[in-house]
Amino acid sequence: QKITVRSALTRALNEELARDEKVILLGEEVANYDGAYKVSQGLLEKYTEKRIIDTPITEMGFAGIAVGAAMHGLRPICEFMTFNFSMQAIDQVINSAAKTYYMSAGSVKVPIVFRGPNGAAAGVAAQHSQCFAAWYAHCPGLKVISPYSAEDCKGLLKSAIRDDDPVIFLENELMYNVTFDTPDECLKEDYLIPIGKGKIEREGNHITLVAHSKAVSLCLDAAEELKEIGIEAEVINLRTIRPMDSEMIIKSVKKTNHLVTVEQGWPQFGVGAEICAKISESEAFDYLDAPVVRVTGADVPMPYAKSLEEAALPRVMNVVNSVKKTLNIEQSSAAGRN
Amino acid sequence: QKITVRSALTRALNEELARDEKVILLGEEVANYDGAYKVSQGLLEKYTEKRIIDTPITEMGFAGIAVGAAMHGLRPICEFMTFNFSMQAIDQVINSAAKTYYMSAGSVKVPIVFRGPNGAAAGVAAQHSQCFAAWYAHCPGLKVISPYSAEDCKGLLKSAIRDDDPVIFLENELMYNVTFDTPDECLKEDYLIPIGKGKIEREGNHITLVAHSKAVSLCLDAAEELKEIGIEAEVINLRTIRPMDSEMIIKSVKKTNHLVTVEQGWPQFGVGAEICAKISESEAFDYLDAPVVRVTGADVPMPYAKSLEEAALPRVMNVVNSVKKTLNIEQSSAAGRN
Amino acid sequence: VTEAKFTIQYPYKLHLIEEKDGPKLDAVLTREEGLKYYTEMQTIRLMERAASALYQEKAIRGFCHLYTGQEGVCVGMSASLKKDDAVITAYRAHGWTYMKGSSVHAILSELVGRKTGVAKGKGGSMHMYGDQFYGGNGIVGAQVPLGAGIALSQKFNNLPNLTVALYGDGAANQGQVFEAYNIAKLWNLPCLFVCENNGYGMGTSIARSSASTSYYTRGDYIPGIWVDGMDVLAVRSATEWAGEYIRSGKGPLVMEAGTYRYSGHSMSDPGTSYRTRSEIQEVRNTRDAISGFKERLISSELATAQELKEIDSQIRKEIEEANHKAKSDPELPVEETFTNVYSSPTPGLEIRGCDNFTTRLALP
Amino acid sequence: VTEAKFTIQYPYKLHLIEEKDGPKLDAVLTREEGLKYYTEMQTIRLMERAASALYQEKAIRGFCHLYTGQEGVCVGMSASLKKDDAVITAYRAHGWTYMKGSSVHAILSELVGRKTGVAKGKGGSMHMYGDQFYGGNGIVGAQVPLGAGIALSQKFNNLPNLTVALYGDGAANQGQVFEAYNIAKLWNLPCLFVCENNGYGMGTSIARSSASTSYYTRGDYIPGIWVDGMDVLAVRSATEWAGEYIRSGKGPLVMEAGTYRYSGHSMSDPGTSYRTRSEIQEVRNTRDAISGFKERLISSELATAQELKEIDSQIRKEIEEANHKAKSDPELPVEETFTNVYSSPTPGLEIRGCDNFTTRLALP
Ligand SMILES: Cc1ncc(C[n+]2csc(CCOP(=O)(O)OP(=O)(O)O)c2C)c(N)n1
Ligand SMILES: Cc1ncc(C[n+]2csc(CCOP(=O)(O)OP(=O)(O)O)c2C)c(N)n1
Ligand SMILES: [Mg+2]
Ligand SMILES: [Mg+2]
Repeated sequence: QKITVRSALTRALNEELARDEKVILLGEEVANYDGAYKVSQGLLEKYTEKRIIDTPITEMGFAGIAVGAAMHGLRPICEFMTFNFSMQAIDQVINSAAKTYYMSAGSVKVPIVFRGPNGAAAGVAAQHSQCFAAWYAHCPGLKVISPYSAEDCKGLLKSAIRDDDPVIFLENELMYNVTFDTPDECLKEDYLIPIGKGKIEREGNHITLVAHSKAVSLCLDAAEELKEIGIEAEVINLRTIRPMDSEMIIKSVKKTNHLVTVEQGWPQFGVGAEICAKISESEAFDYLDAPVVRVTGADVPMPYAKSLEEAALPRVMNVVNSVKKTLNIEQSSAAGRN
Repeated sequence: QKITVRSALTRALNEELARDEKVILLGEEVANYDGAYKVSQGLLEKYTEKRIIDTPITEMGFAGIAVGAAMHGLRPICEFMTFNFSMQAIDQVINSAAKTYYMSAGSVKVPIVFRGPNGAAAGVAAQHSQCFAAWYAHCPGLKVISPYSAEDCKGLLKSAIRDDDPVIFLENELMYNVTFDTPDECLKEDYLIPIGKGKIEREGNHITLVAHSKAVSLCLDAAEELKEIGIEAEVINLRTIRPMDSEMIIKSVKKTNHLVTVEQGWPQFGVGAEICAKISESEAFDYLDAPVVRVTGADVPMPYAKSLEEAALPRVMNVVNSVKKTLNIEQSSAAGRN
Repeated sequence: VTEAKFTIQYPYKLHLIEEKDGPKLDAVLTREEGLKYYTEMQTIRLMERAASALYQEKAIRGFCHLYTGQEGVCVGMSASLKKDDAVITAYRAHGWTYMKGSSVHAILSELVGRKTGVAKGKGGSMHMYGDQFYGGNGIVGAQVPLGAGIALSQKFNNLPNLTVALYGDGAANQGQVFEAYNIAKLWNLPCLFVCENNGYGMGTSIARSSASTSYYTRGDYIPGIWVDGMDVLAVRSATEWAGEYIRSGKGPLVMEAGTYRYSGHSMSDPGTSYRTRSEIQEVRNTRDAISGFKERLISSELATAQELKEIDSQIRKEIEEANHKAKSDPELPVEETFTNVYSSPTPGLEIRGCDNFTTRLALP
Repeated sequence: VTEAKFTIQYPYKLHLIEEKDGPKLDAVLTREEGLKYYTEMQTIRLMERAASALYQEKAIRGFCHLYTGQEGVCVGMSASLKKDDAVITAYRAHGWTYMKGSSVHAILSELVGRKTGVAKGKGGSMHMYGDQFYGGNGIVGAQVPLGAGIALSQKFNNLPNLTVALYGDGAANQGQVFEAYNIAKLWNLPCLFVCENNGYGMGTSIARSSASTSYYTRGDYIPGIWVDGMDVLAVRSATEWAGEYIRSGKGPLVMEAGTYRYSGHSMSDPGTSYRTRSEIQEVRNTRDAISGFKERLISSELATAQELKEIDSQIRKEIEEANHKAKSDPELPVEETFTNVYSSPTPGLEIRGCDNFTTRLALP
């Protein structure tokens, strides 16, 4: 069945709202407006304003309220219109949500999901394009999910909502309209994807590409291109950033002996860095025939102009070139170009 | 001359306040109370309340005000009583301070320093112990300094205040009272340490230890212990986290062929991860005789109880054991113990 | 006729200010001023129309928030502000960018991301700057403490200036606004907080976002004034009064300007699911800042319909030219992606591109 | 005598409430109640004295914020709250932890980091929890939205309960407090916002932190009440009235309790550089909650001085025992550093210790 990422998210929300009446959805424009990106379409009508709740534009306040409600036993899904705005509320996410179970030695649970689009959209410039995967994944107490496909969204959002710990669920605006051919099985109500497990989106023997969110499609496109020159890339969709499925990466690297990480966020202290370190510290290190390299967004705030924005985001070319370098294959003349 | 880290900071503030009347210091308790940790002792008296300014406990508000003042030409030093509280203001730090110069294509400068104690203190539990080095260093537009010694504090805080870009200056409460024998030269008014350069605190040939802030002392202690079994560790004090002095690390690794990173913050997506990745992507990789490993804080929110807190923070033992593993030297029976 | 006197239609509402101390209800308008305000308001409206068209033809990317309907506020206020007074606003910034001195061309060029834009195409619709104009800020509420900070610097330097910090009715609930109020009052900052109440924050009406919709009173201990934002003369008078108050050292004020936005929240919002078309039409017919002012100019004989028509076509022409020019201007060279990250990069700093083999020297 | 009637000394101040609708000025106190309140206040005071001593002997680490001086607030409020009403406060939490049902032993044990502590030694002074007691929160202001969220859940579940969200005079300026006010009013949440005004936020007096020090009016559109926090009976009456108001579905209230802290802000603050010793002494002599109440009990003959003395020594004894027991209790085993990170860890999850060779299975 062909469904969009948006629809997968809406279905997941709908099913979990139906399943457990302690689940509520709150955020800016989630109710009357059906969500700024229409992810909560139709939910207000079905679940009434008691459970689908529009908030004022006060992230610190409503995120704190959501966390408090979770402490008291509700299971809130707190939408940030985009994760950029979660910075206003990040103290509540980290200090109140992530740390309370520990500080209370297990007596206060915080079953909450923070969700919304993360990372770069198109033409929205520096303040609306930040990727928060590495920031949140740095923090113990949180689980951090960054889905790629419709299947991921459906199976993982449901798992997130049922989870008893605070979960950060990083969507991608540019993926909402993307359609995925999704097995019927994945659309069943009891289909869950376990948090903490990656997925091999494509098998290959020559090199491993690890990515999350939209960057997975970049890897798949690169793999197609690489196939033409006889390189079979294995593409791992991380799905969860914390806890990360290092086993899957390690296993793959043991097979392919080469690794390139791919993400849209900033390079330094990002997701790729952690993967490098994990590999360095694992038995996979000895299997590496070349050092791990990263493909990432450029190390700049996001510019608005189209050609600059393009230069600030990773393209297939960056992946292909990095793979070639890693495999020590002569670079095309495009190499090093922006 | 023996001076404490606190005194080095106070002197730096005093000299820069004297040098440039556009410099102001604002934050909670910085004026009348001389600073919660007495870092601004005596400054109110000398520079009056026009320039040493107590604020209400409203981090988002006063940080935003400081950034606005910087945009208009003042050079504010904005103190966070501890960096934990900077989370309330982090949107202003990232979206307003770090990105504006870029968004305005160079027309609006933001010469501001955000400073205060960062990371774990003693017995202050989960909400007051977070290290923000990796978070801030993830973000282009910021410069991030994490000094270790009195000399570092003096020379780098002065450079930070004179810098035209937003600088994050991460102090450490447990270091304030620590005394360093400091060359007279470093105490001169025109002594500056360049941002972006590390310092070799101890030379050695067998292994490189890279650390920042208090963790540098851990490395120096470990180096002493290692010396006894014939291992000469080179200890690099990073001083600046962004931009990082990778050249210095690379050069050292080329010599020692071994690297252990040491920090007090959380392990995943931390400073050590970025160093691993930088090495992996550099020519130093080929010089490594063993994979890089990290010594870090434990991957947990900080517990209060003493023995648990000890287990959550890296000790000399962790460094020594990691070095031994890296050098493939038999572990003492202490290995793996907590 | 070279001068006429008008009485404001909707009286000011005052908070902690006695009526006798408030602004006067009559305003004298010269012909010159009248033509100027008319031209300014009309320029902004037609510039936004051009922006709308550019967005439709996909020349503008991302978000684009039009100021259409709110022209009376920025034109009326600017009439009473001094050139060196500072202004800071949110993402609905085109009108204010124009009033703070940028040309229509520079604005449209920014909208289409060209190097001749106010921010050379790096900022886009939401991030425009100018002389004593501090943006163009995309995060709801953040510009308010920033504005108070600019005022702190003005006061520090003993300047005779004030800062106007603008925010919407939705933003008015942001905690940092209250933090800024508190500090501005404690420190007696020359800050004019201005809530442009256009009835909605995105799809949420004021009644659903705000427990009190009397935004001019929400500074609590800060005196406030409500002014009809659709009456450019009332706005001018209120701002003049506010300027005198603040410049005399009395500290901050809160001003609420009652206004309306005709378009959707941004170009991607049709703007009709949360309000009726007739509501929009009603405002257009009865309160529109430009038609109202036009009528006043004509009925008072400060100008003739013909004159105004000519002004209109002159503006149209200028905007057409600016539009054309903007579209044919180039984007910045791609290397400029890597400039302006730091104003003083550390020596030799290389900025990493999207892979390990693409780095550039950091340039200020 | 088994019952006596008292009139409050400092009348309530009301905001958006008519005097006739406010709480009554007289309170009837039974002997039993009197002894209970006295015992509770005295227990808290002496427990804090023990805490202070433990800190001096370095058995308590880090921060330790004493509640000494403010006992009238938590005891008076608790007298009118229902057992299942929720409470959330900041780091100055010992008194409230006790009133929400934890023993002195569990509190002192937490203070010294032992496994018998309310949070098994993981939380320490600032992070204590209990039945319908949500901490013990270390970040100034954060507990206020959290409290409103608890109230949201109470309302969602149609519980007959309310939430008390407490904050200091310094915290009262935090933006998120105003965001919580706005939402609580819009959504009509059963939330009682309580500002414990003890005159200082750390070293900053209210006049230097707050543009308005009438904290009970700062909810603007939310009705408010000021009560003498040093008068346990006034606090009890005000809380009873507030409870009725809120439980009847009228929405949130703001209560300011005027009180004082005798100690420094935390144990490391001598507390004398920003106020005079005579100011402290004056409060102790003229407004102290416990001595005032003691006098009332004696003069009304609800109790004799001798009885109260006996209670005192009984409390002393109990605290001494609790203290002794706490100090001899063990800390958690060190492996517990790695538990409670997640309540439902993913299967097989290993948590990393301080190096790559030290990992532990994650346990809930
Ligand atoms: C902190 C934050 N939250 C959410 C948004 C998304 N957003 C942009 S504009 C807007 C509505 C603001 O309404 P208002 O303040 O009334 O201003 P107006 O758009 O009417 O001019 C929202 C929710 C944002 N930019 N920043
Ligand atoms: C966001 C934040 N900023 C600063 C601090 C440091 N701090 C802890 S308590 C305190 C003073 C709070 O005063 P008040 O709200 O009056 O409460 P009181 O201590 O008087 O009970 C400060 C500044 C903090 N914990 N959190
Ligand atoms: Mg609006
Ligand atoms: Mg206080």
